[in-house]
Amino acid sequence: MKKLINDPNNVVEEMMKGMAAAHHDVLKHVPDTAVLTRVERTAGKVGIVSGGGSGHEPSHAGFVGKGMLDAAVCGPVFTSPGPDQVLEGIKAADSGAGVLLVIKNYSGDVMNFEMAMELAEMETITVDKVIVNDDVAVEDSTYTTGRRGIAGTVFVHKIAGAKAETGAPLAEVKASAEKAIRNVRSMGMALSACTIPAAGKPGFEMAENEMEIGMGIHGEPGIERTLLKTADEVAEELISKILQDGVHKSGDEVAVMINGLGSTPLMELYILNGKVSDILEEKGITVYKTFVGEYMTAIEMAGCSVSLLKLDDELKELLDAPAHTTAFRM
Amino acid sequence: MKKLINDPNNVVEEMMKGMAAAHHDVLKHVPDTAVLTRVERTAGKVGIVSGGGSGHEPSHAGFVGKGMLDAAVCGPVFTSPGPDQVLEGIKAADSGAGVLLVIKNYSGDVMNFEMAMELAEMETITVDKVIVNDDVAVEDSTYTTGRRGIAGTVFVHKIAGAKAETGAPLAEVKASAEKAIRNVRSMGMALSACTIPAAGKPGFEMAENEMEIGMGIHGEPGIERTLLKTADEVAEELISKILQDGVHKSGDEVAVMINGLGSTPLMELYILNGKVSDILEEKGITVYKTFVGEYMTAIEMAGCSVSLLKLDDELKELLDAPAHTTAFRM
Amino acid sequence: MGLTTKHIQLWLQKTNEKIQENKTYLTELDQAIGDGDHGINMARGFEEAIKKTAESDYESPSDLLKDWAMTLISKVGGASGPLFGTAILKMSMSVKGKAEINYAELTTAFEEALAGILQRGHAAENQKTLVDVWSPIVRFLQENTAFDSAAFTNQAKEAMEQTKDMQAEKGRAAYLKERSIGHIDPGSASSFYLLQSLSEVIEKEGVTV
Amino acid sequence: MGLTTKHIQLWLQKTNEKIQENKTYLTELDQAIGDGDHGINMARGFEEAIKKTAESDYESPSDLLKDWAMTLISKVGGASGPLFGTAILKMSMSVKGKAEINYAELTTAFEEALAGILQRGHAAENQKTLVDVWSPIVRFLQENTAFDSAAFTNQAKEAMEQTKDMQAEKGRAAYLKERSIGHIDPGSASSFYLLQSLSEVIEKEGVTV
Ligand SMILES: Nc1ncnc2c1ncn2[C@@H]1O[C@H](COP(=O)(O)OP(=O)(O)O)[C@@H](O)[C@H]1O
Ligand SMILES: Nc1ncnc2c1ncn2[C@@H]1O[C@H](COP(=O)(O)OP(=O)(O)O)[C@@H](O)[C@H]1O
Ligand SMILES: [Mg+2]
Ligand SMILES: [Mg+2]
Ligand SMILES: [Mg+2]
Ligand SMILES: [Mg+2]
Repeated sequence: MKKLINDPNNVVEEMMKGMAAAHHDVLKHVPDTAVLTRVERTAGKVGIVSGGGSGHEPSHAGFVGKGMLDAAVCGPVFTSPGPDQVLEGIKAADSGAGVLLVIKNYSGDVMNFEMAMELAEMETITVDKVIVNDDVAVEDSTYTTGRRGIAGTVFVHKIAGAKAETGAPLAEVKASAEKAIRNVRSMGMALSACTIPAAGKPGFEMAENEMEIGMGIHGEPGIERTLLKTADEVAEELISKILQDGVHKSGDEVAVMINGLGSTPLMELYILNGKVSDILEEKGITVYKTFVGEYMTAIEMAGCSVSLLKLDDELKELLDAPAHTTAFRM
Repeated sequence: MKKLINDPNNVVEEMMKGMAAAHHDVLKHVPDTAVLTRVERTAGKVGIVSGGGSGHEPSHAGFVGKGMLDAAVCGPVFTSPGPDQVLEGIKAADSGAGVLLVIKNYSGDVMNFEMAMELAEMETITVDKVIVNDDVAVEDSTYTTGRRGIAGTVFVHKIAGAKAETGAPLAEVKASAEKAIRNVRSMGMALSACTIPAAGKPGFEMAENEMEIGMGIHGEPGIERTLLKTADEVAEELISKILQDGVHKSGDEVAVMINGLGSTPLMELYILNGKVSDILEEKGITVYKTFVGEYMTAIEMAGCSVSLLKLDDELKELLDAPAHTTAFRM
Repeated sequence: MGLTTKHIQLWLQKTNEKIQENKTYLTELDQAIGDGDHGINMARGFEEAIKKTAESDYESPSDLLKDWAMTLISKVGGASGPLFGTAILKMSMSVKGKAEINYAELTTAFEEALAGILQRGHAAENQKTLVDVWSPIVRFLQENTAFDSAAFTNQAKEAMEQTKDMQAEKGRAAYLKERSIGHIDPGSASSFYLLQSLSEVIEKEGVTV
Repeated sequence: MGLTTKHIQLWLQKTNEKIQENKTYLTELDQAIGDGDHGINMARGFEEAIKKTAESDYESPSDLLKDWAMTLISKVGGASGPLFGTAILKMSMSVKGKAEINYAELTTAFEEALAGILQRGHAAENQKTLVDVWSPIVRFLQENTAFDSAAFTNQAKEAMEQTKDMQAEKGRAAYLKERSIGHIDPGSASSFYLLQSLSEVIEKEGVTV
């Protein structure tokens, strides 16, 4: 394992420290917790809290700030934080108007965040939740765990955060977040594995000529292990699977996110975007805005995901609203 | 070679296309050239042009936009563009008030940009240049090639761009850029090599337990090949070598850049920053602002660089001035 | 004499030992069909539970189980934190007020633990989760009237091994679909260590349940 | 008959062949002490020069050399683009107005090419750059009065090989300091191919210079 770290068991604490030190104008660490929270509070606003396992940087603390999250809870690498830490996040985000939790759909995250909601209710904080499940690589089924939440979650943060900033009540903020969730679909792929620092070796192996289509952000596989394809072929596969889901149709306007999983150069993401934008044009889908970069990573995995968010007037306005976070600026 | 590309010989063209498609509100491709230029022009302003070999994304096209560059010239991977393309950049950036070239100190870049200046003068465009050589890993000598320009160059873009935006004449813009160059020092290190697409294999090899201190952004080595060190030790080494140069002293205020070389997770960069900020505090150097992320990469190299820019009132104001580019926002 | 506070302490200690010893193995199981953190999560949580429970002298099994549970909930994280934490917490609630736990009480405690797991995880049997160890072990306790250490351990082991042939439908392994077959479920493996440890304590300490 | 337009065309073609054949070798030389793009750069530039010069019928060596030079300047990039481009451009200027080039004129053309390289690159001899091939070859031309193909090629080869033991002081290899010793300078290797090609054309075509 080759990492620029000190102690594999201490990476999250040290990251939070370095992050708070770098961005003390935007966020601060709540002492003795796994919580990074906004410096500049908007009073009487619904609080937005997200988080989960670490290793997805800039998710989620990079989206803490005006117009997006009020608090991010940073669990151990790839491991949802416990309910006590989520509760700390809720407390940090609450200013009396209630708190919305944006949860990615993984068993662990859902259970821990739900337990935290129960704890918060005992402390008479009003809390509600939305669960993001944008990953079309996984079958949608109520019987199984269902779809995962991946990079499309960042759009949900943006929409929920912007709505909250308008002073809207919790129910409305939740409604906007749920609309974003209904409208966003994503799919990823990977060229290489990643190594959890405390594990010391890669989570899986991939041959020099292989890639995995449908890869999740923790190295969970998806659709198939195939031979290396070109960027154009990858773009075709990801987009066609997303469009098959039926949410995005000719005539629609969308926001696009080309998300790097950790070690994919920006150059490659832009090459992919060239093809994605051609395909969408061909399909009669108008691209309103494109975001290219690392938004939700899987430590140092090589690969990417593509997300499409269908827009209406409300979502456009919320997407365009100011956001002043360390990893997302509008 | 595992890359998300189509044709190794076409990566730069396809990247420019994907970039222009993604960010058509900020930048556009000048047809049949290697130039990406601003959409929104500030009339009568000194034009700022930078560029060089590609593979350093978001450098340099990611810094094209209001408050920074007017044009970026994208050469082949790790290869300075020829003077004809630099001339196209100069033409795109010129609006009558002259153009300043921000050149990184490499033989190839200096020669090609200087030849472009000669061509521009023949077309009666006023052009001047500054040469950035912030890398303390290399000996400073007028006899040899001298110090390399690395990530500190991004600060020079910011300062020169902000100064130009004030409407200052070319000489003053150049003076501010030169002050930034005098005040900025950087040093990098690497954990792994990178692969030029057209070369198809890594530029060098490094054992599983080795790192290189003083690595440049094209894989050129620097000070020493050593056994893997901790993030804290790396921070100590980079900062101590930077401070040895004598530019940054107790009582000074600085801007810090912790720059990822391509596949180093943000988590690791923040861990490094935690220590960097401790060391600077200890030395009595005040951190005014910290930038953490990928600013000037070496394709998919793992590693980082640290840059310190000493600030005075003018530089602070210019650093804080608005910048609306795809990779740097203020 | 039934299970006392001391025996619960020994149970925690023995489980911790097994978890720490098998941390890499558990992580490898999770690398095969999950995200490769299960051993790390359990090892972190149990280490903290040992530390936490060393701070106090506990008056009753319930008190000790409660601190054990709360530490797991807080420190394990992921899917296994809430599940193991809830299981132990439900046991704590079930044996409240008792100085010793007899066979019937132990059976009830396990029934409540399982109910807690099912409610928290929304999983059913045969979905390749730790439910596939906890459900058979509860049935086993219900079908007997006294604790047979060897048979109990055997039952737990068999149940764990049977998860190997299942296709996952809950938890991360579910994303693998058919590819999840052929690997033991990590949460079931650590459940086995927990149950085996209880069995060993009961046998070694001559507990009569 | 001295060097005509046709011979210059053959020179370009032969050099291109050698560059394309040795593209990987040149890149490997640059991987050892530079940034690993020299073969790629030269191959791209020479391929373009072949394409460009195929478009026209050239009246004189100078015209052909000029298009060759301009294409290198535009398409090679990096350090070698301006250097090889300038060298060929200076030759073009030096032989302007001539239909054929004799020995004295060739010598002058090489002198001017070297001057161009020195002015552009600010390098001196012994700094492990292509100057270490061009300088000795100019001296060799000056010291003789007629073109001896074998000796010319030998001189170029020897000069290239001598760069192996030098420590670089200009170009990227300079960053390696002592570690640059033991590797042939990539730009010197491609300079050798250029010179060897000229020598082969002169010999094969029976050019009298
Ligand atoms: N919904 C669920 N119900 C019951 N058990 C579950 C559920 N989801 C996951 N598990 C159990 O949790 C284990 C994984 O735990 P762990 O790796 O620590 O958490 P995570 O999956 O969050 O990384 C699985 O092996 C499985 O036994
Ligand atoms: N200042 C200089 N003067 C003369 N030759 C130089 C100079 N700098 C570099 N070179 C030559 O250029 C060669 C490298 O070319 P190339 O790899 O194509 O460019 P780059 O170094 O920009 O990647 C070196 O091997 C050396 O011969
Ligand atoms: Mg996990
Ligand atoms: Mg180069
Ligand atoms: Mg796991
Ligand atoms: Mg080179």
